[in-house]
Amino acid sequence: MNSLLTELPVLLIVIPLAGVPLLYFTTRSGRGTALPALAVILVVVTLLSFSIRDAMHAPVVTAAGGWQPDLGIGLQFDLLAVAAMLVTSLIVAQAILSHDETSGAQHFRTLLMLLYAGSNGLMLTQDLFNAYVFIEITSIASYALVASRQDKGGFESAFKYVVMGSFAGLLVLWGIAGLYLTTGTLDMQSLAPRFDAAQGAVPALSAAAIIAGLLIKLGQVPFHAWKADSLSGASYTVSALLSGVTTTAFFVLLLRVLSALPSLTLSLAPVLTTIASLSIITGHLMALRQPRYSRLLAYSSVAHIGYGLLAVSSGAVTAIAAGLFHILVHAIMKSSLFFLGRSFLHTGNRSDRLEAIVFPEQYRKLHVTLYVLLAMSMIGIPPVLGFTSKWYAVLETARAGYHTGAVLIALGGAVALVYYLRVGIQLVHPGLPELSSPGPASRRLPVPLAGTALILLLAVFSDRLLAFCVQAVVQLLEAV
Amino acid sequence: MLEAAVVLLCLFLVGVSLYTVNSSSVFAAIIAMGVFSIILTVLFVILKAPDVAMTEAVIGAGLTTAFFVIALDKTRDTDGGHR
Amino acid sequence: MSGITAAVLQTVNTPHIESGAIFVSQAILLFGLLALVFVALHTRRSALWWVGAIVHIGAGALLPYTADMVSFFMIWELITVGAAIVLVCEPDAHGLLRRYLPWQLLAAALLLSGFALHFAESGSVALPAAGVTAGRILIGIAVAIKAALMPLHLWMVGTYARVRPGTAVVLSAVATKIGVFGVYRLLPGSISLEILGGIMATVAVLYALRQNRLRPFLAFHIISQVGYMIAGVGSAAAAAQIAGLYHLGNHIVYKGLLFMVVALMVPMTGTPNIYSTRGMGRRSFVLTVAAIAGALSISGVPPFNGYISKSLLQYSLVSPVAIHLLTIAGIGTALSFTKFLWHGFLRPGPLPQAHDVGEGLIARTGTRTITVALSLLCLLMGLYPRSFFAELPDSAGITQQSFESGLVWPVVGAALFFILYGPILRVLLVTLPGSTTVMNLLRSAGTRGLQLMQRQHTGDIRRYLGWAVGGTMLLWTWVLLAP
Amino acid sequence: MIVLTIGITCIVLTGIGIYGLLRRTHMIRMVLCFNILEAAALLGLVLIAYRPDARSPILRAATDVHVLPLPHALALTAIVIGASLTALMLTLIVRVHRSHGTVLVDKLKDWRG
Repeated sequence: MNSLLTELPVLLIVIPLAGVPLLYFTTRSGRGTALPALAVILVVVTLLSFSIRDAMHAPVVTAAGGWQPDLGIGLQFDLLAVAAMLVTSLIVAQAILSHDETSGAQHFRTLLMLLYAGSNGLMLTQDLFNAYVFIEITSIASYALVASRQDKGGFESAFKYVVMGSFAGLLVLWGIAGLYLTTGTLDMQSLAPRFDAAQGAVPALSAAAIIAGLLIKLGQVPFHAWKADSLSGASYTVSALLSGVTTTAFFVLLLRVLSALPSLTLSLAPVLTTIASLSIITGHLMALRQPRYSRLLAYSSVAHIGYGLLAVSSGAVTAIAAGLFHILVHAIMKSSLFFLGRSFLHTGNRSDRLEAIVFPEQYRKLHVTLYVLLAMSMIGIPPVLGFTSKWYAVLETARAGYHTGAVLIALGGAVALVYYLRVGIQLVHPGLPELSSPGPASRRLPVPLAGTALILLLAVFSDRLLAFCVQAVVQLLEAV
Repeated sequence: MLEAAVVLLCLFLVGVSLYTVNSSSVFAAIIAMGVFSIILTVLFVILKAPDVAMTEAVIGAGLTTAFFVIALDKTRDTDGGHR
Repeated sequence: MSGITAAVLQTVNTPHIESGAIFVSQAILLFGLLALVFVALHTRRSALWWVGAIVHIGAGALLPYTADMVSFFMIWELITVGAAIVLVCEPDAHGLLRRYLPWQLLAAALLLSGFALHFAESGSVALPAAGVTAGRILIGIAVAIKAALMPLHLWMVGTYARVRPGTAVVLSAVATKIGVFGVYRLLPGSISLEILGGIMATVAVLYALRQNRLRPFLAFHIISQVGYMIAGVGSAAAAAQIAGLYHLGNHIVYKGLLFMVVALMVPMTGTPNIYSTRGMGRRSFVLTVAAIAGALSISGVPPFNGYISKSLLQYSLVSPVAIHLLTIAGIGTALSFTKFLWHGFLRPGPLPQAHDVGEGLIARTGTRTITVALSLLCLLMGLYPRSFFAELPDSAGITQQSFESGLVWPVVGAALFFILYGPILRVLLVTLPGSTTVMNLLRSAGTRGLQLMQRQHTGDIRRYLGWAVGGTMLLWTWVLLAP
Repeated sequence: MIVLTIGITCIVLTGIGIYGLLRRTHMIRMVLCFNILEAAALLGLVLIAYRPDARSPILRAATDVHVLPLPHALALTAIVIGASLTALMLTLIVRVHRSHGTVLVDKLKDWRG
């Protein structure tokens, strides 16, 4: 068991990676069973749950291939990784169940597994260049996934996404080169002292470039504009993955980078706060007038990641933990809302314009209930988990001294209500009856049942979940 | 001697890249990009990175240029071939 | 750590027990139950409606007992959730939710922000007894929205006038009262709150005088009465606070009574217009008695309950300005309820056609019994105030002298109706700005801004790349210039 | 001298690449600009490893002074990643051309606002 434990971080990446060719060859002409992919996730989650206790004790650090960090690559399995990977595994599993065989997207599960492997790597790695490689793996998988709808909008969105994503990748690459030039190391744990000792402006500029790249990936103002365009062309399942899995992974990486460079984080704090505040304002206001469901959700994501970034930029341990908690909860609820959007298509209606969306007759009430619960969670109305995470974010941000930020987060919910209400009213009383003609009746239960149930049930344990996040953040900050 | 060569190559590099950005035809730009890659390869060798040079020659100058030409061929019959 | 589960458990174990809280909670609960019985006897409602109504009233009755910010906020939101469920069951659910929910959520968000600032300063989630120090402006706006303070009242008039009459009875019991309780519990007493309450009471009465439909008329009178309460509970004087609370209890009873009378009256006369209702006096003796009892109570005529709290307020308020304002508001109230009684019940003239079927009435006897019971309650609360609220001073009660002095202003108001009503109405119609003009201006400015913002997102990826490059440059500039 | 020249070249190339990316509308040319930007980064990486009096890190005797091997590994990885990204972008361009009938990026405005 002990030797398995030290190899655990490697296994968590290698098992999904091994799943990629497996799925590629077992998928013939777009058809295939979901079981192998689910099995891979099950194995990963089992490994995770068996090792939480050890990770609580101390982070498990592995040097890949026996090369010690500084020359080799360090992988670290800590509570931050556990929390984020549990959430992303849930979303990936839901995506596998949500995938429609007839959608024409070939090798969807293969790409999905690649995305999963890449995001796991992103959350585990201790080495900046390794992080770059995983960023590109995750991104290439997600570009291909966006294009996998194989239609006009999908290609356009995918191209825009690639352009922005590649620019972000280049920024990260420049940053890494600059950091290596001045500090001689890419290992996050040994970076801080050498970073502080390095002369000149290059190290700070390089680190800022890395952070800018990650902010592009996260879609924060002024790097946000691609986000809605990319998500609105992708299929709902892919949008759920992008807003749930990749966002979480990049946020975790951002947390690691920021905590690896405490002096830079301190001097950047005002900028990060400004960016986060602008994101909250822009995201919520832009969402107010969006004509499509997916675009609305995309802009709402901009705002919610702003909540997380705002809490993180305050620098207090509990505030960072609250921000992390909110980002994880947001990943679950936002992806569930996207999965719920898949049901619009079961009515035979191809458009997701807000005045045309309608739930299928089958399980209509269940769908509406799920929507209401998820929207309550997004807005932050008790008794769902979204409320508690917002509550903590507001209070802890205020306690860290960011009063304006706390007020912004709190007011965001009131604005969010307006657009979620608009969608909800349409879903309860569909406006265009000629469009709601029953298409191919789907007997499937809505996929986000699992996510919504979690959001309801976990609300009771939100204290403990936050405590877990606090412990994760403490571990992260102590490691430096 | 070596330094003069490096300066010359760098000037070439900048000139070729300017041509890539500003040329009137995309095809010319793609060919210029191939030349760009070859100059880059030479610079890599001078910088004592033969491994990188080899990869760049194969992938950058060869494979990628081929990709570009194929892609251009498949998108030819439309507006504004030179913007 | 502000543990939510822990805080809720702690509230269950150690609630905030204090006579004011008990009184408010019991008033809401008692009247809420009566309102539910009234609706049950009045019309058929869906199961979901009942769930919402029970959550709404139950949460309202629970809120006064909360001892910390977490449970206060959660129950505050629960009241909104209950009301939202009730509104979903109404025929015009879209319009109602659009009017009601954004305001309520704005109030909740402001309350949360205020709590956050208070938490940041005090480091504790417990609610202080003397009102919060930090964040009290935000909390003030939040409770002002909930209490429908004058420029922030649109949600209430918009909602209460459009729901079915029975629903209005239930909703009128909780929301604004919770706002008043919020002022009492969360804000420190001050002269400015007294004056604010006085202004609100007066201005709202003027707007009520302008109304020609029954339910907006009642809704503006709620705002006016809430002004009295805020002047009382917002005062620094303990006696005024108690008077304000007692006014809250009285108001729940007589305003509920009036809403019930209107709910029963509109289907019978067939019109919601004050000026065209008539003849109720000859058609239903019970309703006439109930209407007169309600009108006398709200106008502060002894020996009904409104007189007790209003006279106590007159004695105990600190600011003379507030006292004068409340007197003016009292005259206006008497004037407008004289108008209500005169047109609806007392005016001679031909009877209009009888309309008996309105929204499927089940039975009349039961509903009328409740109105009689509430009328009696109004009288009893006036005659024996101290057995309802033990904190009231010994002097509270009806005496020969108070009877005479208490009649002066209501009689002036009633007399004004018969002598000067036409000119007053004409002046009001010209001078008071319509509330919708301001809202429309704000709305068009907002839309303009949003359009401008949206137009920047042209869908051109090069433009977005440009923003990203610019953002990176700014980040670099900061890094270079930062110490 | 060599280091300075190539360093300046890197920065100039980056500037040219970004200029092209923002000014030109042909999608294939945008990909070319990305390649220029990436080449600049590669040149930078190799430059970091460079020592004037050292040998290349392969085929060496153990006692030799050699340039740093790590940036070379990074550069190799970056080349491969860049090539696959280029291929992906070009595929997308061909598909976009097929569905939209244009290769100009400013005509891709189905999604906006």
